[in-house]
Amino acid sequence: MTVCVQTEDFDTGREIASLTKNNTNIGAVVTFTGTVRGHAEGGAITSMTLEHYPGMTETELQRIEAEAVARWPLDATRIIHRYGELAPGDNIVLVITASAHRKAAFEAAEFLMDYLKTRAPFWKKETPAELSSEQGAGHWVDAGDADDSALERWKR
Amino acid sequence: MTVCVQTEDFDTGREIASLTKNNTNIGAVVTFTGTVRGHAEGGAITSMTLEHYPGMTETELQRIEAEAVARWPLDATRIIHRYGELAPGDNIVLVITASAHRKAAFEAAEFLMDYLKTRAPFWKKETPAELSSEQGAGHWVDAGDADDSALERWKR
Amino acid sequence: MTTADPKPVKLLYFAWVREKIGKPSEEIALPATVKTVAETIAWLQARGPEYADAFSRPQVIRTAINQTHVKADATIAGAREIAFFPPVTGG
Amino acid sequence: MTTADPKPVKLLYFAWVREKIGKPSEEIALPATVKTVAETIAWLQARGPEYADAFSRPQVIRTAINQTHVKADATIAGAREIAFFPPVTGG
Repeated sequence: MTVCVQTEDFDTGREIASLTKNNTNIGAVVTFTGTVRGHAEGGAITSMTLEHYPGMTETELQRIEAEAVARWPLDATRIIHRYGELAPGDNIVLVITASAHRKAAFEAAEFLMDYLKTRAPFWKKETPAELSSEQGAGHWVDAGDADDSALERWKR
Repeated sequence: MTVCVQTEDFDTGREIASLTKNNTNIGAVVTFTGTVRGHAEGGAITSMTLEHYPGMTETELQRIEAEAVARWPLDATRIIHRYGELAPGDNIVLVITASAHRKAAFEAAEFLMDYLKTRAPFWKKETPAELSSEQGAGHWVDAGDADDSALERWKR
Repeated sequence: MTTADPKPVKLLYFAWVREKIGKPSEEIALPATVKTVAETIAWLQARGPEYADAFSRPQVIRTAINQTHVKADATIAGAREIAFFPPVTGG
Repeated sequence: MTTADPKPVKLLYFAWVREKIGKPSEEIALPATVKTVAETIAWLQARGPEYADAFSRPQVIRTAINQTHVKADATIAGAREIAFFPPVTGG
């Protein structure tokens, strides 16, 4: 049960291995990896910069993780979220859930992603190809309405 | 879009990397890894042997994959299923789905697993610890009713 | 027009069906009166005690014809390969 | 009993709120009449054109007090740190 907020990349295979090692109660591991897409609504982008709220980010990720652990029988969870300037194809976020059974692992991973999208204090700025030479240029990505409605199904 | 039926282990990190390489349309990658649990209903087990139907297995996995590709906007998918004798903690199955958006990747991965459980011709025999010295000993794992009911939600 | 000689079909058995029958596969020429999966199972049940044991609960036996899942009322016309097995447990 | 001097609180700004205001954070002593998040935003709007710009659409501004998400009607009593930002886009 660990969360990391970092600029460094992560290795999904290694994270799975370290999470599941020596735990033969685990029968199902689900991972979600979010990556930087090469195209935004306005066309090609050359980079995406993630800003976050140091301190609150870690606290909020731990809250989200604790909520998942309280709801599903999980043997292990892992959240890694990167910040700083990233290029298309780069990893942004990794969520791993491990459980005895697949339903819990799938649901908890989706829950974590839905909450992370709407609760973790990150903001994304995309730099379109034509503005790539200009320092600080770009536009902030709007939060999706779809993200808020995705939360509805977890209400109880 | 490839399926593999093999005795060899797989490396989830490497499979993700080869699947997503040079495709910056991908924004979401979901993996499911199924592993051998150390305990069954009757107690500790020392091994699990997977039997399958060579030829039909590959055909059926390709059908399941094609169905997922027809239903969701997927950029890439991968199914690897092992057979033969496996030990607790060993990998059994890997499913990877990659899409522009997380909802498609999650749904398709769950769909693939639900179908794989009920359509792919595999059978599992568990060897309990107390029978481990006896050749061919053990008991066949019953198909779960839960697996059939999991399919219901994909009906349309 | 005379009835053609029945063509041999390959039967495959998996998991405990295979164990009870004692072999993984065999070639059999089914009589022309056997036309469906259910009739094939009934015919096999009468073949000997090991078959009677393997097929004692036909409702739990699953069948594939030419490597495609079929139901008990499916015709076996055109079958080159018929497989009998317990419910699958992939994943 | 006299009214105590207002204690300074740390204000933080993120994303385009930060860009419009031109700084990531500042210490401000809010007047005692400012009691809620909404009142803090209204008070900041009057602080200068850059604040008026940043808070021109208060309905899209999200707020955290002491690193916890709060609503616009939340009290700021006990706040050491108040952060203002656009809707988050994690993941």
